[in-house]
Amino acid sequence: MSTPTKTQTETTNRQGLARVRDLWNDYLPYWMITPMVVVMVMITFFPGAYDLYLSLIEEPTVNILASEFAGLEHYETAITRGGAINSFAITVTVVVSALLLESVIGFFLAAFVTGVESSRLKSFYRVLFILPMAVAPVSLATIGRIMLNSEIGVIPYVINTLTPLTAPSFLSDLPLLTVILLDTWNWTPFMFIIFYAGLSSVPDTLVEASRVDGAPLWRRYVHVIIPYIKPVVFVAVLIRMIDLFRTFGVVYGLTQGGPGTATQLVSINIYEQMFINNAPGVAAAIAVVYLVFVIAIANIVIAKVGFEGVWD
Amino acid sequence: MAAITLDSVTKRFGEGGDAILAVDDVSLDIKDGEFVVFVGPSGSGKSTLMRIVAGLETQSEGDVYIGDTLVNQFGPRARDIAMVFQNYALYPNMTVEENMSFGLKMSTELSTSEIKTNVTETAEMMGIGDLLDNKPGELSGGQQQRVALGRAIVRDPNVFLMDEPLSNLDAKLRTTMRTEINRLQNDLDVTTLYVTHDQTEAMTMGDRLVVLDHGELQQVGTPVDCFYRPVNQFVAGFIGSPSMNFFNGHMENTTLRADGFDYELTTRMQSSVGDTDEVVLGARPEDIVLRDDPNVDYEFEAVVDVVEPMGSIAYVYLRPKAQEIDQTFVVETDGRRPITEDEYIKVKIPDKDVHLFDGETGRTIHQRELDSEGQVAVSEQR
Amino acid sequence: MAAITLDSVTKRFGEGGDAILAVDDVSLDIKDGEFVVFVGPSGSGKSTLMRIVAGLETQSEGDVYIGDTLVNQFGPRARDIAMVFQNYALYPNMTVEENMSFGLKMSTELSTSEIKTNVTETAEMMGIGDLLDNKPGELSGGQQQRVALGRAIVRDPNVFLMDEPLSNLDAKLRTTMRTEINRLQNDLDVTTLYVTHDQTEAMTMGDRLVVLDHGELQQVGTPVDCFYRPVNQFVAGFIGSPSMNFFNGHMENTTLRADGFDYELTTRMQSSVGDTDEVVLGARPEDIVLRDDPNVDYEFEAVVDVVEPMGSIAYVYLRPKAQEIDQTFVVETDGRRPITEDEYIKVKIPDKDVHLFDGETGRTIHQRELDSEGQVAVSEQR
Amino acid sequence: TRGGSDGDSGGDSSGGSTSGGSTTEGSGGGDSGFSEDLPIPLSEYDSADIEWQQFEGDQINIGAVSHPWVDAIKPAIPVFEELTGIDVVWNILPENQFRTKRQTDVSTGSGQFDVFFMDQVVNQFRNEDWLQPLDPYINDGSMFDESWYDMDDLFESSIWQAHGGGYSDTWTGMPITVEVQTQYYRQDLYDKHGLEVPETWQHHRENAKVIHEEESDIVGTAGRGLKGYGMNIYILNTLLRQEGSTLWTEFPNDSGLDTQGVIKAAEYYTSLLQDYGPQGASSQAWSDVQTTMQEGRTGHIVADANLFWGGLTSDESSVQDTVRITKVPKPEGGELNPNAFNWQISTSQAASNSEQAFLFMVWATSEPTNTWMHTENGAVFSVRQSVWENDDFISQVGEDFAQVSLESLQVSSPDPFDRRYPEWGQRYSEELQRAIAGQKSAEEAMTDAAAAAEDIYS
Amino acid sequence: MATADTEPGSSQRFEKGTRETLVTVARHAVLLTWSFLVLFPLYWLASMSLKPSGQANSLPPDWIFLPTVYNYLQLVQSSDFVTAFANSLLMVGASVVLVLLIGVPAAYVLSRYDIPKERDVLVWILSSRMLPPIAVVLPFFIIFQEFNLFDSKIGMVLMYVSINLSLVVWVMKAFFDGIPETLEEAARVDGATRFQGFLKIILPAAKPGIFSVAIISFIFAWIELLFGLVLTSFNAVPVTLFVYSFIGSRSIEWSMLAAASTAMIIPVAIFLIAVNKYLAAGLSFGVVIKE
Ligand SMILES: Nc1ncnc2c1ncn2[C@@H]1O[C@H](COP(=O)(O)OP(=O)(O)OP(=O)(O)O)[C@@H](O)[C@H]1O
Ligand SMILES: Nc1ncnc2c1ncn2[C@@H]1O[C@H](COP(=O)(O)OP(=O)(O)OP(=O)(O)O)[C@@H](O)[C@H]1O
Ligand SMILES: [Mg+2]
Ligand SMILES: [Mg+2]
Repeated sequence: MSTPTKTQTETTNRQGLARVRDLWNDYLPYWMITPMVVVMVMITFFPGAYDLYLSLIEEPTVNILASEFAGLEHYETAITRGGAINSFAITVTVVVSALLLESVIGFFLAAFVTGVESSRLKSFYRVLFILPMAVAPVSLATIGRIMLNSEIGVIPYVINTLTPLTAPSFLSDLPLLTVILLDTWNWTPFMFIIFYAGLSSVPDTLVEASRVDGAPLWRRYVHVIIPYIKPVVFVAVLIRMIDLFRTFGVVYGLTQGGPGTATQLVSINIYEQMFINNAPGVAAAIAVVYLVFVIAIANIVIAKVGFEGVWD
Repeated sequence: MAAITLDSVTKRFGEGGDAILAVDDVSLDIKDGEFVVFVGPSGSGKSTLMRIVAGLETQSEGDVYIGDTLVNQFGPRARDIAMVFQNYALYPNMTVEENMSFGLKMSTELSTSEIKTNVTETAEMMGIGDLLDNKPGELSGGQQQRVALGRAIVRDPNVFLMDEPLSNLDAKLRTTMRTEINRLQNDLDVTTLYVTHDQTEAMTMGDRLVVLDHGELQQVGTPVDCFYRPVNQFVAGFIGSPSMNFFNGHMENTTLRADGFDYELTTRMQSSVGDTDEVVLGARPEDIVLRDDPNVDYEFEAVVDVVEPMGSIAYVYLRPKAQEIDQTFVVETDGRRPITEDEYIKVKIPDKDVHLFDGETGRTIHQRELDSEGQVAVSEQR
Repeated sequence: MAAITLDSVTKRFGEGGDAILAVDDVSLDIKDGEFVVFVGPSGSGKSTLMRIVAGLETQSEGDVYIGDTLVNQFGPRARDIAMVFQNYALYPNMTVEENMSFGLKMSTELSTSEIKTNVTETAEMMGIGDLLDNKPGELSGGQQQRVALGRAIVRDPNVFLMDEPLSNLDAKLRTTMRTEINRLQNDLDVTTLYVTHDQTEAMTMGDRLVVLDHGELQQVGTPVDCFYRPVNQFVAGFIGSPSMNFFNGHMENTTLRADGFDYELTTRMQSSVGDTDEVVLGARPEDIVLRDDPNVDYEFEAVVDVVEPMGSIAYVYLRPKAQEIDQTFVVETDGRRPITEDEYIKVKIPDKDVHLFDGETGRTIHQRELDSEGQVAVSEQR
Repeated sequence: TRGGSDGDSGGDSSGGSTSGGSTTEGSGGGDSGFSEDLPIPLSEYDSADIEWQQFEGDQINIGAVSHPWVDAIKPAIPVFEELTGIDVVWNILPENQFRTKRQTDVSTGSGQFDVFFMDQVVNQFRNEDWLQPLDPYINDGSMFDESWYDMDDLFESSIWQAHGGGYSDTWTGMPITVEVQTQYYRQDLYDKHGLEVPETWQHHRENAKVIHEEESDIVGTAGRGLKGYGMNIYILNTLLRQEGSTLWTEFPNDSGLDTQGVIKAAEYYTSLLQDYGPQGASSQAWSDVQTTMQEGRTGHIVADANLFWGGLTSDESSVQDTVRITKVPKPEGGELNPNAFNWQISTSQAASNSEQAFLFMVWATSEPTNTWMHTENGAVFSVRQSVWENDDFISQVGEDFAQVSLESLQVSSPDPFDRRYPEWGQRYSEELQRAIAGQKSAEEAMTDAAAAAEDIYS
Repeated sequence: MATADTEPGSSQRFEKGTRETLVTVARHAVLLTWSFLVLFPLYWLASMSLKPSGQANSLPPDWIFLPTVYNYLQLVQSSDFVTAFANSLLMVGASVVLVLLIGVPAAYVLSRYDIPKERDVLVWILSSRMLPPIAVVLPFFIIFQEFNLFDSKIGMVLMYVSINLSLVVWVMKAFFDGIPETLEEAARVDGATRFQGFLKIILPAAKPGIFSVAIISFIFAWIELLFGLVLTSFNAVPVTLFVYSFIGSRSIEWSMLAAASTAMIIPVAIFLIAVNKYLAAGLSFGVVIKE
């Protein structure tokens, strides 16, 4: 009844269910990863190729083969009058500042909530801090607009009446800051929730060891805890960065990219090229450049930080 | 560095009726610079007590003082301790060097190069000098344990807490490390609490032994004290390996009727026993004598159950011939003495080596006699 | 159940020049039902070898057979083994009961109630019966280790692999567990590989000892064999506690000139030595004799460095009086023998107990004599 | 008085959802055969020489914005379904979302919308050949009866706009609604400060100044400042025309945006909003303007859709009793020439049911349907003059509103939406927004706008 | 060495114990502040939804008012809202299940097996969420038309899966990376197949990660707008689009908009409360893992 013989006999006359089970186990990684790869192939290659194609032809036509090659004309347009460079700069500003704010606030919140003793209070914070993410962009933009309105908005009202400060006109004078702060309000939960989950998987022993080693609280975080959850922190920041790069809904609803083009993010630019200017080629050109840009940034970030886990 | 005082420390895990009493009303004074070894069966609360001293666990009741300061409210950092965790608790994402440097970086003002020197030296001493760049995951169990030990001893804290720091090392390394720890402790004169399951370590390393059982303090005393003068049957059985043999019996006049043999009490014993009825006789394996010569006096005959040869000595497991239940006792004999299983053999329990315990409470009612040297040892170490 | 054959197994960690050779060309035949104990210093590759047998690590070179089947390509599941991990590797999110049941659920067809019965019984045996509903995080170190052990022995596999399964238990429990494991292994007749650092376990539990150093096989043989007939200085020093004492010296005619004393070789020794120049003399602590009476013959005088009282025995650390460097050797004596530090004492190394080793290669060139019983023991166990 | 957006705020509007189509008005085209149940008797359509039943059993899909027109016509849909046997399915979205969806639909040639709302992008769409010209259908005797339909009843400007604002020779769609700019002010404040109803821009500014300075929580005036081709420039275009300027003095070489008239208009508008408008005026959309007035925080709305009237006088408005409507101001000695905006409904080349769609257009814009919507169902945006003169209608909406609207409509002049209007309009509105936000002078802004606009056509 | 801090020094160190209390106070201050910042807009939204329309925007705000559920009654009575809401729940719920089914095993493989060019593969996966939806909606529209997925619930479920897949794979890979392999080894030695080890050992250990991505995926899909707008027309219209219906051409129904927006938060809140405890139930490694 030794296993080897068991295995042998099994290999010789397996049938039916056992066979299926073996196939399943023997090629397990393939079964597990294939559905993801299939979906990914579907959702990446066609849209990417389509945008590339659009960016290189004169006018979209029904017959793809008949389309006229336009060279880099759309790319040129994107830069000269498409405002591509301006919108890239604005996008990078928003990404960098919002990412910083959201990461830092998200991390502190997660760390602080982890440290709350009462489990009820903890649950309360946990639920509450995630909720802003659940506000639909349309609601946030529309109701946010009215709440921020200098004359009839409740936020300037509260600032003016309850604090010694005078409320600025958020959307006219501080549009970029407003957009960044609103995004922070909206998306810090994303960082919070992932950081929180990461923090709660830090083994107690690790924390105990560092306490015994005499590390003060902040150094425990800097030297022990953050390195330990680095993969999770890294992933959260990277994904949030990528999402920030393509932010659209709330900002468009809030400012439509204005005043002027002060908050014209790349995504808004693409939208305008496509749906206002009816210039799909230019929109696609911006999208292609942008995609290359973001992939490059992601690669740089990955190379610089790396996502090797603790156990690697 | 610092004396440690535990005052009626109790630790319960969990709430209400389900609570587990891990440490039960322990009071203990540890002198500045003393080396105290904690022993006790698995789950007796040794680690918990250590963690309370470290400030990692808060006692449910009682006070902990380090020096003259009540430290109940202080975290480990403020207590300035170094600890070897039973489970090592290495930082998985740091190299060995970083693991060992961390405490120094955090708790001292040493420069990077000083730290590096210290760490390298300690690592060399521990035989892990060429593993400095490895991550803990790439080390063998014993190597990890040495890193954990090194991480603690590279520091110069108020108190050392070591929770079975040598359990995964081989005998040779263990001996070396034991010596190193002793040397270091002598040099630095740091108060040290040390948990071990190893009889040798328990007997040789500490100034005092603390014997715990079920969270309760059983005996505090020098190793020799605990060995020769156990306060109760538990301590007698726990200290010494193999354990002391116990024979339960009841008194009939001056005779202890045990299962399998009768034992005639000496006068001194009789006076110790008084009118206790249930009495347990204890004798250490190395004290019991096996007689080949059937003519000399002996207590009873026994049959050999198992023989465990140990090189120079052997452990012989025997069963009294007349015994009703199947219970063996063990005798240490010369390893080259020819003994075969199922052989009958005469057994003598020397009167002077006999301990007697109250069969109900386990309290020691009669201690063995000590020859003069033993007496010196006991009184000296006291 | 199954024999295990290792054929030139080598394991390297890492690539190229930095690679660590954890197991170096090990070939080994383990018979069906045999109990083999692996010993070796920390980092010598014991765990790695076990993990290779388990199928958790793939050897860099060589073949592993279980029974007659080449299992190189098989995962642990197909090999049907049960293993106690050195680091326990309990499932943190399962209770003790779930931890112990998991293997049965995965590898057998037993009903839930049968599993429950088995698990409860085993847990009772391990003394963790009332911890069944606890999570590993709530257990003491020793309790966790017992869960790890219980998780393995509750099963009925082809092979048991136990990596230091008793290291965190106290002496008493250890004895009990040792007996249980032996009993179980006898009952089930399961091939067992067992890693330990404990001399007692090494000497008493296994049919054969496998001694490893730096990943290389040093000696495979019965415990008594390895103790009395070590093939080289490493094994001689590693087996037995405290270790054998070694005195380096060089030959001058028939005299070994060691540091601190001269030793006159017997004729038999002389023929063993031949024209080897550098020779190491080895003598076990329990064999060296201390002479109080200055008239009888003795090898040399020595000064007492440290005395370690161990209850019934004591270890005395001595330095040959005439020695130039500061190196001690250890002698086991009666614990009640009066010895004080710095005292001078005469030392005798009985000729019959002397081992000689080649000073350069470490190979044994002369084995001690055995009295008839020892010879019986060695030949019997072979 | 019932205003235009009444229908929007009432309970019935929640049916105006995106998914309205399949569920709400599937009022069973075929089976509800009893004409007594119908809001408009079928006989009203009998006199038309049109083969109503020729597409019986078909279905049309209408893409619409959430506009009161939808609410107003929905109850009458069973009439159409009964009349023609064509099922109607709706797809209703807010403007921005609708634009995205409409463009996706027509540009990919998917043609799901048989009928869809059409606005400023009409020439852009026409230029891409996406729109189906209606002339072939109008000329088809079985589908259109010119005399019954009475084209002359439509406002001139609406017909003009349906022809691509002069850029098209053919009908691009049928106008369904028209809204015209009017001015709003607060009678109570006028009484308090003794102000006169302003007829000129200068007068408006002076009144705004008085209110702005005398009232603590009320600003002088409010107006759209947000960018977007339908936002701030929709107001400015009125001003500049009244200054005597025109856009595209020489199409496509000279946008005319940097002429003195335009700059003067821009200066007037920006300084008006900066001096007496709300803080952050540059970010105000029509909804902010409206809400500001509703909440009683402004003395005027400088110029905006007459359709605000409903919202401003509804229960939700805190100024419902004191707000007044009047025509937009004109320049000193200039002409009244307010901006107007028409929604039309069009059909696309890709749509599979363009003919059925045309029947719907005819029915929906016909006199009986239109009149019923305005007299019976709260609509206030008729493109037919007759309705504005209808006494029932006037009594419902109030004399002020009807009269101001009609007079304004009669002289109104919609913007010409050339094919790249969305693009250059967007740039122009961005520049104007910058000027309102004070980032640029009006002159600079308009010069830049001109350059951008001309660049687009270069 | 450090004799200086034996007696005097140590008492100095002890005083630092008070700093821990300071930290606690600061912590609560921060948490309360953020709670306020989070709650205020949410409160305002909810209060708008409980006011009659005319009162929704009035200033000074009616801090105290008689709440009315009229707006909600309107919502619930509108069969369209109920349909869209149910649609969304169904589609989003299904998509979360599906995306976890597809993404979590894939993440496991990426974490545990040697994948050739792993970094490129990961970046490729990530690239699926790099382009703004606006830039990919047209190609998707074309695909949907081609495969008859337009306006189908299945199509929307797939769409939601596609927007969340990269997130699930990446985040879960990170979490799996943090779970030591010894645990699985133990399971395999216990006779579990790799898959069983994954199911019974790794998944429970990764619970906080799984529930976090589940929540995030749910929310991402739940508030998704553009794809819902372009890729549906009647049958699969999500509730986000419904919220828009209160933004009219010339008027906005503030109270109804607020009510619908608030109603949209409720399922998320319920979901959150339901899985709340799992978010925290991390690996209590306790004293098990020695590395
Ligand atoms: N994953 C790994 N990567 C690199 N080196 C390793 C790894 N695992 C083990 N080693 C090295 O291989 C050698 C043998 O390790 P192994 O764990 O087999 O030792 P061991 O005999 O079990 O020691 P111990 O008694 O301390 O447990 C050690 O030097 C160790 O550092
Ligand atoms: N976190 C905990 N929750 C509940 N019970 C616990 C916890 N930690 C320890 N215990 C219990 O407290 C008792 C004492 O545990 P402790 O770890 O102090 O034992 P120990 O003496 O160190 O044992 P060992 O020698 O096995 O390490 C044990 O019964 C253990 O089960
Ligand atoms: Mg312990
Ligand atoms: Mg090992």
